[in-house]
Amino acid sequence: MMDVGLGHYLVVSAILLVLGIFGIFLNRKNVIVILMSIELILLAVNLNFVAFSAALNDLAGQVMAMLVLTVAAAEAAIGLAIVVIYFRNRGSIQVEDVNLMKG
Amino acid sequence: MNAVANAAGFPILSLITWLPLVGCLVIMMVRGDEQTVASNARWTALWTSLLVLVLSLVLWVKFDPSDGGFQFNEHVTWLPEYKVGYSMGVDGISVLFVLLSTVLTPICILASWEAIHTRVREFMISFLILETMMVGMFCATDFVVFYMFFEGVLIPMYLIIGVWGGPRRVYAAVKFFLYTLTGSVLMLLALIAMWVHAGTTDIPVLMHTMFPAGMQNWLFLAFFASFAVKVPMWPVHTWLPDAHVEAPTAGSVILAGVLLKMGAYGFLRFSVPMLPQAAAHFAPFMFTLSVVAVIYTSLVALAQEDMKKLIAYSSVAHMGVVTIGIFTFNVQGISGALFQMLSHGVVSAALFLVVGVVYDRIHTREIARYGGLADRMPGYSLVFMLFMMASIGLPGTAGFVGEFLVIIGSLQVNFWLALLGGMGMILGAAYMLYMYRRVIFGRITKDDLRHILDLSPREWAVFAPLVVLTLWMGIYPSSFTSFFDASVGAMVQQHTAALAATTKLAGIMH
Amino acid sequence: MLFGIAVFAPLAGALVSGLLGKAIGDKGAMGASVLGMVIAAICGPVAFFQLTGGADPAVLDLGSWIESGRFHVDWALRYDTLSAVMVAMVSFVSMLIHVYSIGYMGHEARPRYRFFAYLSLFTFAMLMLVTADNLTQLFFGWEGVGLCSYLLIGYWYDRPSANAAAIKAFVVNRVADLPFAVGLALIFFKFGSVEFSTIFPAVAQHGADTYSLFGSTFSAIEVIGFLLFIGAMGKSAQLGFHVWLPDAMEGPTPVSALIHAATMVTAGVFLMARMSPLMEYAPYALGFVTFVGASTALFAATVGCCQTDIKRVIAYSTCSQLGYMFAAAGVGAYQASVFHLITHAFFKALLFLSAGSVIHAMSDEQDMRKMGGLAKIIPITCIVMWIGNLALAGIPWFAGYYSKDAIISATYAAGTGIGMYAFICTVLAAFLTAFYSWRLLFMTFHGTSRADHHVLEHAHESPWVMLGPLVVLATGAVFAGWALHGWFIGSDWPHFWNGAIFNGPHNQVIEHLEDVPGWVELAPLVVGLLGIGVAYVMYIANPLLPMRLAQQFGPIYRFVLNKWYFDELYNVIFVQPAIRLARLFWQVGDVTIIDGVPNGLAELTSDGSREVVKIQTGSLAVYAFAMLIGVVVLIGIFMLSR
Amino acid sequence: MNWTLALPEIVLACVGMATLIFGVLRKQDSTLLCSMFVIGGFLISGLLVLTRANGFGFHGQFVADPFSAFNQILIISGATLSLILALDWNRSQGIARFEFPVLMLFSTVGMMIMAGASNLMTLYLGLELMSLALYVLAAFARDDLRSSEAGLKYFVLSGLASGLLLYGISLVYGFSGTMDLGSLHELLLKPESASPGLVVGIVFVLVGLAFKVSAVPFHMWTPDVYEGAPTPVTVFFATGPKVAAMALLLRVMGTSFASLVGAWQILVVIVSIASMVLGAFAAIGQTNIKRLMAYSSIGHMGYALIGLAVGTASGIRGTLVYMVIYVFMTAGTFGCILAMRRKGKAVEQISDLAGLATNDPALALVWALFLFSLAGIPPMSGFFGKLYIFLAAVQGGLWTLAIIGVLTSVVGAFYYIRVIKVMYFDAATEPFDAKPASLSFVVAATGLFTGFFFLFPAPIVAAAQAAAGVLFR
Amino acid sequence: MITAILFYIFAAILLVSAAMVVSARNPVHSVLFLILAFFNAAALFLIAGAEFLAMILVIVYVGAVAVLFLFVVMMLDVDFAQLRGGIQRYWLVGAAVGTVLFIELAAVVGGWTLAPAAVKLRMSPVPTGVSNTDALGRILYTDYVFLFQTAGLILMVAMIGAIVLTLRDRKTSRHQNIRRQTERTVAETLEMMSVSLGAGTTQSGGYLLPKPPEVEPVEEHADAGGHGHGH
Repeated sequence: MMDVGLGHYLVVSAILLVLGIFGIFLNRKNVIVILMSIELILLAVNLNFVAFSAALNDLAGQVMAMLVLTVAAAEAAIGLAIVVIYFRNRGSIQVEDVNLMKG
Repeated sequence: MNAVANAAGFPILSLITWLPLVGCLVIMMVRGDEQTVASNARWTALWTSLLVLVLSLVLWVKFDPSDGGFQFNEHVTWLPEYKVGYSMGVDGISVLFVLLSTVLTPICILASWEAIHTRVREFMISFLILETMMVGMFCATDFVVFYMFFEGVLIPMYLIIGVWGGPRRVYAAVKFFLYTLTGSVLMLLALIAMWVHAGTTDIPVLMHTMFPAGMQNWLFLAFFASFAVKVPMWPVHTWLPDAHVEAPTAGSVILAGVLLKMGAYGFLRFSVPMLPQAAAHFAPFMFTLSVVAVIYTSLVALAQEDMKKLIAYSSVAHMGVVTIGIFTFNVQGISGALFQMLSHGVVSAALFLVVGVVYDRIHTREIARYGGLADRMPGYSLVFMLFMMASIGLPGTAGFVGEFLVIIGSLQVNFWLALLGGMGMILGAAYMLYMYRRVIFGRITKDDLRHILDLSPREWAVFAPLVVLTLWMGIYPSSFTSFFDASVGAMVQQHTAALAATTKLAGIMH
Repeated sequence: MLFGIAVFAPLAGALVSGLLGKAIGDKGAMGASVLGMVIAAICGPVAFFQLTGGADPAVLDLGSWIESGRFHVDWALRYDTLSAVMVAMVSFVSMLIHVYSIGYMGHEARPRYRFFAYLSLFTFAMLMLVTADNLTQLFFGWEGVGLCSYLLIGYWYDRPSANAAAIKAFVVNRVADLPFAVGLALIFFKFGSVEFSTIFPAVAQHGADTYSLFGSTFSAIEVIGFLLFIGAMGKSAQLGFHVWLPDAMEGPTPVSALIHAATMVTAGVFLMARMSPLMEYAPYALGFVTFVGASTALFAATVGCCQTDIKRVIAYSTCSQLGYMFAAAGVGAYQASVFHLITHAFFKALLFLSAGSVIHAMSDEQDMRKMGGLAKIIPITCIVMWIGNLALAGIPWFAGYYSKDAIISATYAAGTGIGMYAFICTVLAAFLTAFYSWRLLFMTFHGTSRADHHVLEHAHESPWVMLGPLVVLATGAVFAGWALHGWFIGSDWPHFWNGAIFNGPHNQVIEHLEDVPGWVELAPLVVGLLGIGVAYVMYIANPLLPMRLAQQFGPIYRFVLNKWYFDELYNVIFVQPAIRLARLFWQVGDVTIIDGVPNGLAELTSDGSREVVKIQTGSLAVYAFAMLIGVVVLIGIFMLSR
Repeated sequence: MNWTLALPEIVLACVGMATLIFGVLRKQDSTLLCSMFVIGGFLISGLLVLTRANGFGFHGQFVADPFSAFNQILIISGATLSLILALDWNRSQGIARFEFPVLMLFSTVGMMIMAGASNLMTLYLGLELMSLALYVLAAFARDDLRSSEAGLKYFVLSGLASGLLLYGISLVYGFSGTMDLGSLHELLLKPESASPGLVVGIVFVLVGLAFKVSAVPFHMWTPDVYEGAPTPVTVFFATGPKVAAMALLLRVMGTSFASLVGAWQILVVIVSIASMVLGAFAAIGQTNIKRLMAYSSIGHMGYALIGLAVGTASGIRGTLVYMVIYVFMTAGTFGCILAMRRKGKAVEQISDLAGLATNDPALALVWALFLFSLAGIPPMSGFFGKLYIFLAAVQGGLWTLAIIGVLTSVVGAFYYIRVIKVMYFDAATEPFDAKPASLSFVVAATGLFTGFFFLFPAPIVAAAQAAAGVLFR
Repeated sequence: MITAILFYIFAAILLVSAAMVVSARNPVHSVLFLILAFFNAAALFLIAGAEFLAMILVIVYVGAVAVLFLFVVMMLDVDFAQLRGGIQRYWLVGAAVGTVLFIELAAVVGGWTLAPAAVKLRMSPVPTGVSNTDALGRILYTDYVFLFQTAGLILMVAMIGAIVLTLRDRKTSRHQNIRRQTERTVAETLEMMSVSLGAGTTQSGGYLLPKPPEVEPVEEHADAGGHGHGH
């Protein structure tokens, strides 16, 4: 690459991470958005790995990124399955309704 | 048992300690309807405890009073990585407490023969476990083993108070549990610190380990937290009246008879010999608390309306005398403290039994509900009188010797200590006589008292050994003091030597 | 050997009658108890005469008692003149009281074995006290008599007043016992022993020992002397500690006789005599002893003048006489004080038992205002009571004359300021003594009867089992002084006492007893006769005079009548504050503060717990936010700490 | 490349797949049989763990050493116990399906991989394998709202946590060039290599793992998930994953980042204190026994973390011993909780226990034993766990931790004895249903361990010693 | 230079779309923005030289995951009008904390320096003269086979999990039962009725056959469904 510095990647990734985290705890809408936020976080991580991989000239980062992609896909599947059954039981996927258990 | 070399020729201490658990197993195996189970549990418990008593009498006979060190030693490797062993042994200081425990247990079992009629099996099991824990604690010569027994006592006692206790039993049981636990966990830290510093938990070795002076102070405070609660010293005494009032008679007996001694025993076993400088440094503090305990709790006892509470407060005052004696660091003071512990073990236990007798009949401990019992219960009045007089330290009874020796010991430290510490003599007489008067004397005015019965043969059997002990200890105390004379002498000598060594060291430094 | 039997026979009697009383019945128990006392009353005096006959003093070792390091105490009986005299007197008088009690307690409804067991035990405790070979054993007897007095004063346990009096006696005694015990400890601290045989020879060497107290330094011996004397004050009901004594009248009359004559109250005087080798080196303590004794003598006599209860009058008279004894001991005339103790035992026992006979005759009436003119109905009682009062007032050739005069002379002979104070007090007291004695006699036996006619109908002379002891005691009251004064304070006293009482080299007071001016010797007699005369004027010649005087001097009268308000004072400064303090400590100290802290902590904990779990809202967003904060904080801490 | 080192995991995975096929093909209900297969697989795998050689395998990504063996055995034990407990429960609650044991098995494989990870990549994949199965297990009672909510919460928060963990791994990778734990250790021996990015990465890794052991403030999921998940799953949650994650924490922090102990120690101390305090205080007001146990486990993890905070061999050994004791007493306690059924319906309130001592003295006795053990009262095993931990803390001079630890254990004791109070002191209510044999077996076995650990502590302590020794070569 | 410009463009779009994912009111829009974000991320991967990953990202994510999201969003039939929009009440604090996190991260990653020893530690240095895909392929099945297999297990668990959670036999769901279908006879299927003029079948008792399979027998279903395979 490296016309673009590693720092740029890292900052983009950091912003993405923070956005993903915001998505988890600031949103009041629905749970699926939270799932998407998790995907964003993982994307940020992957961006990091790829960037480091390039900077270090080491393939391990890319292998890791690939594994993360796999896991992210699996997580998405499970996550959506859980959301589905939750919706079936609760009739809602509003974030604020997920509070049956507390205290 | 790879190292059993003792006078008895067999691991007698372990046997005494663990035999009650065998009794527990037997009781657990009993099957049948409730009546059968209850009756079998009672008899098994009684016979087990009597067997233990007989064994401990062997201990008494074979003990060599002239030896100030530990006897009947046993050692088994247990946690080799941490240099902790299962070590047992008794010296003059502990041997009599083993006996006290083994004597009081069958008495308690006998005393709860009819008083406990629900869940008898569990009660007897708890009691036998309690005996194991008490005896084990006095026998242990390894700190970790000691601590296990020391805290293990909480479990059966918590259940005894909580299951078979009075109306506020939950509050009392939880209070008892938390107070003592809070204290002992701090002791655990001290234990660990000593362990780390000395590399061993062997009590005889630790007794001869010099800890740095700064460390000693912290260790002392940690020990204090534990033992002061257990003694109990003012101002951490309030669990005791509650626990006593709510506990069933046998529970109160063992609580007053043995459990309170655990704290004072701890002071004697750990604080004084292992931390001589700190003990000397904190002695005025201990004296202050003890004197406050004596006067304050005696006064509080004066205001009580509940017999057990009154006796409980008197226990606090008496134990205050014990702590005064311990920290005088002279032979008379410490011997007096030991003797006071023994006599209090017998006398206050007996007093709780005395309360139990009328409680079983009328089901109240309120002093005002009684009066004029002397007419209907002359035998009871006599027994009550004897123990009351012993409690207020009448010469010729067990209570006098200890208190007197402590006065002698404490005067060697400070005049006011002796005088104020002796205030218990006066106030004790006041509250005890006041209670006795309101319970025994006067005219019978309450209807339910008109047909109250005097002591039954079983109750006589309960009191007889205590009466004998009380008088024996009062008239011929030498037969008891001789047991611990050598050990106390050695301890005082070592303490003095340790203090002298530091003074010399300080002298060199300057 | 006989000596030992004399001490332990009462114990045997007490145990048999007390423990087996139910089995062998009242009669059997009485028999056992009296038999024990008779044996003691034979052995005791015989042992005494053996000693005067030339037997050697000895120590009878019975076995070890308390051992702890250097502290070592044996059970042992000390057999010397002082203890032998006391044993003889105690066992003899007590035996008479036992016999008397058979009659006196005849009408008692409840089982009597208890009473006799207590009486015998009381005697035993007193005997242990006087025969002790060491201070600890003395303390055993000391406390033992305390216990027995408690039991006997409270014998009628269904009477609240009896119970209160019993507790008062015990507790007041305890207050004094504590300094005694501390003094004992101090002796051990200084001498390394509490055995007389070790202490006494060592006193001279320790004379210069000091002891720090109140921030200054005192002679150790003085401190010990003070502490022991405070103990003695309690037992002997000296000023300040006297409050229990009049109340002790709640017990049956024989008990009062026993307490006041033979046992208990004399213990303090005995202690002073016993400890004379030590007290001799404590001049300030002795001065204090004299002061207290003399003051008590006067104070009690004043109070005695206004009492209306027949037994209370005699009780205050005891108090007063004990003051005499202490005054004598304080000036160094221990012999005189013991002498007075012995003679006093006779006539005081006599007085009490006679009073008992009167009360018996009057169907348990004790108020003298409801008596009068009884001389005709109970003549023998009247006669013996006259004898007793003559002895008490020190009318020549009765027992009291020898001993009391010796004391008054001794106070004068001491030649010190405090001695002079004692002299004045005792002479004044002698006047009052005679006055209240005859006031008692006149109000009881003479003049017109003020009693209820029902009572009078039943009034009768006591049976011989009661009169017999009275007569014996009356004989003693007449002759004891005459018979014994040669031994006790006569010229041959060093030989008689044989070192049992020690007088320091500077202490010549006994030698100088005879050297006092004549008017000093005559003074007690004169004031005594004066007292009798005043009594006659006021209670026979002009019976209305007392009332008028009482009205005239209202405040003084009430002050004296109410015993100088000592009870009220103690109630205000000790009893009430103690009770209030007790409630304060309990309700405020224990319940509110000491329990409040952990309970409050528990409350705080559970409140805190409720607050903590409020964070746990169940909301995903909050959970995630918490994690985020965790991350930020951890990174922050990390970056800051780096 | 020595693949036999991973034989236990491989065999277990194969058993899992075989069981899956069997379950799919078999026409009747095959839950019991599948469970038996899986238990058999656990046993075989456990034996293999004990017998395998030590060394690194798969390009250094996997390690077999006493430390991993210790934890793997513990993980397998926990999983086996939970599975046995699940047998009867799932049937009675109508959620018995053969996928349950299979998922448990794969989750266990994931944990074993975690325990044997010598590379951050292995670590992550093991963790995810474990977590994915756990998400499903938590929501396994799919018709139960609470269960699905538990699954959802665990999923979302765990996703966030693994995201943070991954971010941390990426930073570590980026600033050091490697994800191999051994190499990282070598690298960090030179202090100048510890760039800020690397250490922040470590913090993220710590956070990710702390989430799994439910240490404060990453514990928030714990009470809800414990309460909502089917109880046998809760048992599983409380045992295996905690051990695996703790093992990773120990290995990562204790080995790779050992030389930076000065930097991360304060963080572990804070987390540990917060866990102990919250675990002690938050549990007091609980009325649901499972929730109570959740807070209890938070507190216990706080204690276990003390050993890590000390960072010495003694501390690690303490933590390992603590985990062993914790697993057995927790499994036992949950076994008792599983017995709380009335007419087939599970009850979870503490007040439902009233008078258990009269209705079922044996159960009450064992339960009391567990509770005393959890409270750390000798001679129960829980005391020894604390003893070793505090010993290490004192040796390491971490007095604050030790003092807070003992004090919170007193507060903790309060709520444990409150449960005992309900069982023993309160008046009896309706008795529970008869206990199935499998449950009695687990409770008895763990009860014996908990009650009599004090007799023979030496073997376990020695094993922990050996395991801890590996990290401090 | 041109790379840099492209980087900034893609990065900007990535971040904006990511923000839109989080903030869009309609979840469908969120999914679409997510897809956009993935595309741009793939472009960033390309710039960094990870071609294979870039492709995978597009194929797996855009092709599968995002579509799955969309599918679920649609399937759940959420009443979007009812969805409360907006953000948490404590958004300000949250945003502040997030910002702090970002600042901390930026401060750390901004100062990126490679540890000198790091180069030696690399696990799989990029071989020269080999395409990215080729290079990955060489190590993925050799050095990283353990991880690769583990990833496989993860996917399998995901599959089992998804099935176990969502497959259910509701009364309303219609299964094709092939055996029943093939084995049925005309007699069970066809019913001849004589219906009078102007009257419905109801009056004559209604159709008797075929009986709708209200509750299917369990074995039959297991037989047919084989636990969900083929759905």
